Amino acid sequence: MELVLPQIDWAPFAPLIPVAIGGLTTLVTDLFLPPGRKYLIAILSLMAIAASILISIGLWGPILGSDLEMVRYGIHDAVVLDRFSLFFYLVLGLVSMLTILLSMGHLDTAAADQGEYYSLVLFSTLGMMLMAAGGDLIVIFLGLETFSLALYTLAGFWRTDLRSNESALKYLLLGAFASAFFLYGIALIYGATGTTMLRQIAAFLADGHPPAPLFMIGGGLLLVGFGFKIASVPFHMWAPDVYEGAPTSVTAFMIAGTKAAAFAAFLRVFLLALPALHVQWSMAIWVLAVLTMTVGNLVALVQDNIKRMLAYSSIAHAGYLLVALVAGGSSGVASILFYLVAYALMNLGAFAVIIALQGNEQERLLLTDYAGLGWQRPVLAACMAIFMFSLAGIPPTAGFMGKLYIFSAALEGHYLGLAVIGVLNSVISVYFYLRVIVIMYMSEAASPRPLVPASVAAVLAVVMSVLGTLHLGLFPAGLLDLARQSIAAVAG
Amino acid sequence: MPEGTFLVLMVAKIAVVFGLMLLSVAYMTWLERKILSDIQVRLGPMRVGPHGLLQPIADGLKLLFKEEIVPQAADRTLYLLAPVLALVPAFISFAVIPFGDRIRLFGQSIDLVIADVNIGLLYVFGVASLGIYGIVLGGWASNNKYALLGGLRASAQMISYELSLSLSVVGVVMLSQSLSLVQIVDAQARVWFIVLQPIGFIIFLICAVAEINRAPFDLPEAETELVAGFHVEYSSMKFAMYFMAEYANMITVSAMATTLFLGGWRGPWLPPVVWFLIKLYLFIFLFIWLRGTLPRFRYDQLMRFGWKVLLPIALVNIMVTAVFVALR
Amino acid sequence: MSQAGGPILSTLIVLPLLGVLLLTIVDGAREGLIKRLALAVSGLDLLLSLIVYVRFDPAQAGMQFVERASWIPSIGSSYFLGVDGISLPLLLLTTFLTPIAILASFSGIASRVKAYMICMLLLLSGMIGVFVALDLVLFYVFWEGMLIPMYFLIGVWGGPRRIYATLKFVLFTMAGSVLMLLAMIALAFLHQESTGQLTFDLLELIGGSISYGTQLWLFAAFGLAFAIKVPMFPFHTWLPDAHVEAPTAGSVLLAGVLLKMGTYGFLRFALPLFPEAAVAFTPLISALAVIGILYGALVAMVQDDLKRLIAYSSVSHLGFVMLGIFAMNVQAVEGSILQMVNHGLSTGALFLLIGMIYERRHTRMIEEFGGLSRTLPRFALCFLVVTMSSIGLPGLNGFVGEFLILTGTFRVHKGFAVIATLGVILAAVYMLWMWQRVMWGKSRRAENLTLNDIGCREMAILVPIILLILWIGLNPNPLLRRMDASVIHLLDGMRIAATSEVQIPPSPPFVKGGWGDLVRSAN
Amino acid sequence: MLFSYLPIFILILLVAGFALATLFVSHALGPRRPTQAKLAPYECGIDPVGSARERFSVKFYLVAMLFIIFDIEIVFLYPWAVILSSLRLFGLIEMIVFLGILLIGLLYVWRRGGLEWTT
Amino acid sequence: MTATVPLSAYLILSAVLFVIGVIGVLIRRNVLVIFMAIELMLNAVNLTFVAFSRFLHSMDGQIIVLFVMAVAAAEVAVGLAIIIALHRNKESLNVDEINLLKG
Repeated sequence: MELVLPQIDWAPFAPLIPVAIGGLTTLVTDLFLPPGRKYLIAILSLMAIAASILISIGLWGPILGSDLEMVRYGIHDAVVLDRFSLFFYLVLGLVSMLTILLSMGHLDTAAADQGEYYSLVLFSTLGMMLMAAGGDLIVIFLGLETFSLALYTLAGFWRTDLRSNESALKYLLLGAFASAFFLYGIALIYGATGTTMLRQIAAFLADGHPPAPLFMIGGGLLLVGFGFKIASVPFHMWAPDVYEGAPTSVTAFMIAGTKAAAFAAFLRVFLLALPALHVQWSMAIWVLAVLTMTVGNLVALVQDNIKRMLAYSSIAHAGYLLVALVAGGSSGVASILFYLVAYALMNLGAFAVIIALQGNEQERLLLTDYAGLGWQRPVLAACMAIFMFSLAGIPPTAGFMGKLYIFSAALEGHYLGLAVIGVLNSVISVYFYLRVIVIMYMSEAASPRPLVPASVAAVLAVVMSVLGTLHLGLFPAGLLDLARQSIAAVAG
Repeated sequence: MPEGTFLVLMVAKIAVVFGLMLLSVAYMTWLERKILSDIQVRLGPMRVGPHGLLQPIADGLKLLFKEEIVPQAADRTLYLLAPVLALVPAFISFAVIPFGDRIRLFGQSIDLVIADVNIGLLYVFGVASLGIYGIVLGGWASNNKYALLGGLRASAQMISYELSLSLSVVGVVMLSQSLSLVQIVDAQARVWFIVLQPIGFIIFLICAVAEINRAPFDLPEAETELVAGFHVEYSSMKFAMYFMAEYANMITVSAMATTLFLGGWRGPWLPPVVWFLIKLYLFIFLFIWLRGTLPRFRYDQLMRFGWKVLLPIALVNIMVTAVFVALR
Repeated sequence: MSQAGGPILSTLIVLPLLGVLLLTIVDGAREGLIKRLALAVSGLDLLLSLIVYVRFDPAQAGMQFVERASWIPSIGSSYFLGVDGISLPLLLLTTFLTPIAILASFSGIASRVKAYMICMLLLLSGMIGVFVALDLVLFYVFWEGMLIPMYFLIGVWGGPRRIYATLKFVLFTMAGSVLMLLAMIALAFLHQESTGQLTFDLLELIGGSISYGTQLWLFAAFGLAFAIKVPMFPFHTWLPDAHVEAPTAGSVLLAGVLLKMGTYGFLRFALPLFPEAAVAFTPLISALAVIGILYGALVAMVQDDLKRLIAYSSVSHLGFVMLGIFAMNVQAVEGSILQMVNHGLSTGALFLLIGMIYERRHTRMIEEFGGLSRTLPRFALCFLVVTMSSIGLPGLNGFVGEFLILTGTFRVHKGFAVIATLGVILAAVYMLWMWQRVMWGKSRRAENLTLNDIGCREMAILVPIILLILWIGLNPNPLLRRMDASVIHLLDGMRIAATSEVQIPPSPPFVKGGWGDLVRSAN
Repeated sequence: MLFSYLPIFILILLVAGFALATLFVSHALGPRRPTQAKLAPYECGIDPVGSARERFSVKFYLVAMLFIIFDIEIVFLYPWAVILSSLRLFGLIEMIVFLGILLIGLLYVWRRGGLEWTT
Repeated sequence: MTATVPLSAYLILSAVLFVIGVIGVLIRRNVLVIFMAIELMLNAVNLTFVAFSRFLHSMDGQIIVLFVMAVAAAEVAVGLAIIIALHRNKESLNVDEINLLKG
């Protein structure tokens, strides 16, 4: 048998490697560190992420050159290096970095095993990055599973807490269930086209092969799989329970990271491999978008646990992102990229505030627990208020700019109805976001909450997020340009 | 070769091998008792036939006529099925092992192997590990504390040692570049793999003993701790089936050790089949000898040995071998 | 940069923000310092805006003090500021009322002074931004962003039902404005389709060729947002709640400035962008305006809470403004702009006065008072002047505005003008009746007899407003002259844009001159 | 391909038939005189205490989990081993990375006490 | 002797297995059984891959199956760990009783 060894281009893997090594190193280092020095593990993982970010930045200009549509491939199509991948490497790096920062205050004495935690965060980041950069459906699946498996474990990280257990179990069962659909979709597409590489699928379809029924069903199953991962209605039922039960820092990571990774892959598959199904997909996603926004916002109205409220809010935000996906075009795609960054910043920021307020004490997550906080902890509360305004889409915040782009993309694509439903939804959402502020500033605490000294790292995460949120709200042009450059290779 | 002839030959081969296996199993019980008694300086079975030679037949008949007991609390279906599940894999895993060179008989060229499949090695491992279901299900279905614990111990032990077992032969695969047992034997034409893979061989041997639950790894049926382990509730032919499975497994692992490390049927002067049988029985003797000599492990020692000693050594062995193979 | 030596408009916006930064680092316990700092910053802003007023060139119709910088090039939005005769009066109104509101809060706000002052300064910045932004996205950012400080002002320092009121205020405003946002985006894309250039520049977008049918939709979206803010008749329900619950300064700015954003929006955006649709909507809007005038007046009449009464009177007064705007001739429109300022001054002053009495008696119920003119003579005098201004007594500012509006409207919609006149009479009825019940007669409560009259600080708050009321009433021309060119430009632009099927009424010859000329020209 | 498995299928049928037949014969020939004591679970002659289906040491699960992971790694080793001679250095490096990660996993489990049977 | 089994037979079989798995997940209440049903779904997909691989004369499908198996194994390991953790804190494996988080 003649063996042809694959040509390997290492550049596409370069940003992944520090994360992988970091994941392994933290795991091992933890074993040999004395108890007093466990904080070094968090530092180590931050360094790994920083290295990955630096490499990504380095790849952006010098390696990819000035041609925006420049693409390089790893082993075959397994991992694609283009600006789209790099953008998501950076976003995920940011998410991961903020997660680590806000975890540092959360974990100290929570009887948690530091090494495992940070290692799992890094592996999960690795999976997300792989998913975002995968040029082959199987690699995307592997990325998805890598981060999902790590997240299942992280969700159940508080082993003695029944709610955490339950969260992990539900996430696992429904996540694995969804993965099976996703995989079946891949299998059918493989059967219909003879390949799982996105480029070759596109080439196959462009070759004049009409999409066979098998292919259509496969595409539909992929949609179901993605729908689960981004928590779009009607595939959202896992999200609130999982987000509520998981440790707060993990919830933050899941909400921000999963969505970015899933949308990255979603976009790549949608734009690169399945343009043939554009009409059918658009119709389906139109419906999903409307359902997702509406259900997410309406149910969020009646929540009184802040994590659960943010969970439903994240569902609603998936709906806005789907609006942009339907809108398509370079504006639509760019607006998704922009929105994902804004979304990550404001969500991570909000969770960082929650963590900074509760430290590692027993979780106090009812909205009523926040009564009077505006005056007890003015700075943190002000930051929380900014995140809430941003989530509600009120200027001058990142959330507003994100929505502006999304809805202008929808109008550009002549989806007026969708845009109208979207903005009306965002008005509904104002109510429950402002409720948090009402409680913080406008109601008195029945029993004043004991002050927990906020951890420096969590506060750092809050500050970074606030600055980011405001910066994007005031000067969005830079990131938007970056997003537009990033999609050149994907959306053409 | 005409299809009819082929079929006849095939069925004949199967029948002969199966018959011989049954016979061997029966007489290995006698052999074991004899050797053990020699080791312990006593006579062993002497009454039935000369030197007790008919003892196995008497035992068989006795078991056949024994009362069949199905405990009240047992899961009846599984309880009946479990011994079959133990027996079948034990007997069919031999199918891919070549027991001699190609011979000519009645003008036909005959491979002395029931089936030469290209993944023979995987087949043996796959089928042999099915046997664990017979044991664990039997232990569970009996609904007896000793049986359950015996079944669990058996499964934990077997899966622990199966890792090192599988890893120990990776070196052989690297050297022979094939998973077919026939080709692995062919690859040893010049030098037996025991020479190139001594560590692999030792690990294989240790794991093999553990896999078939023989002393000193016979914890699942340790009389002193668990009465009789997983088959405490079994009687009559169902009990016999577990017994037969154990001895058939002994034959299989001995044959595997022969094939993988001792050049299979290869050897000077004597006919190949004879060489094969000699080597095979050498191992069987070794197993019996071990039983007569070594005390039983404690369970934690056993698990620690498997995970902390054998597994790392096996992994290192693979790496070292790989370096040689890749850079050769 | 037309005349000024520096980016004066940006400075106006940024200065309060710098003040906010300064306040954040001041220790919250040093309330006196915080109050004085906030006052100083807003006073500085007032001085700056006076420079704008002085340097403003009345002869120029276009935008002055223009600042333009690249902001979000990829969607065609830029940082674009400017002032013309329409926005100048409102800009001045804003910078004038804010220091007064801050000063008025010195005694009314007892808790969380630092946060309060931060909100006031943020609000100031936002309000200025709304009036000077000439880019649609930028305008929207200020328009919505300004909600945040107002939300806190009502929600934190407001009355007992403040949470309900503040949420209602925000949700109503948001509900209208998000559709406006969509309309803005749609407008930009339509403009791009016809010209190939994506822009949110207001001046570029004016005069674009948008089909009549589309104009109707877009106008409706813009109109809804502005109408809620004004508030026009069916959308007014948030206003009484917000006013009643807001702290004094909040009410002052809400009535004085925020409501004007709606009417300003119509003038600045809805009319010039969609002239044909504006004409088509005129009957509807005029009718609603008249209904608002009468409804507001009638409802005000039966209120027993002073603040609620003033709140409903605002509905009525802003009905006049809307009526004037949609008369679309120079008198009426200038009258409307002037009336915006007038309403800001008189209603602001009324809220301040009510705040002062509330600080003394902790009630606003009319029935609680009576005979105050004896115990509080200075207070009563100020109240009288302001009430008269609100009614429209000749010689005071209210008269000029209403007179111009009514005469202007009379030319084009006689019926509406006549009915609206009824509103003037009703206004006199409810205001005077209220004044009578509060100031004259027997005191119904013993506490009323021992109240202290207003002191120096409070006089310092009221006197500037009263002076301005008198000044505008006696000599409105400096303000009107600055509006002329821009208003004529606006109406001409609409006339050019309109096709033959819709008619913008021709302007009558406009006579420049003193107060007498003004009256003559109206006849 | 499939054809070479035919003998195995025949053998399976044969062995299974033999096993079932034996069961049946012993069932037919053996006597049946059940008594209560005979049918009770055997616990060294005393009355059984409690159910046999109670919880057992969590260590068994741990072993099962570790086994699954390592076993699957071995699945990857076999195809690699077969063609290592052709893969040369490339294959060697790939697998050293792979096994290195596996070893780190083993080390982790070891240090964490996952391999201790006694606690 | 090598009768060819048509591709459709494999596909229908795997589809049926997949659907059985789906139904198992949806109607069974025991966590372990649900878990097994999910594994059944994955293996049904594996069957599809192998069938297509054979039909298309492409090795990809079979290699993918290896990946899927590894993933499934990892899923099992993680799943078992989670189930054990849950079982230690709450002695039930019935999903209807695992409802601390309101659904």
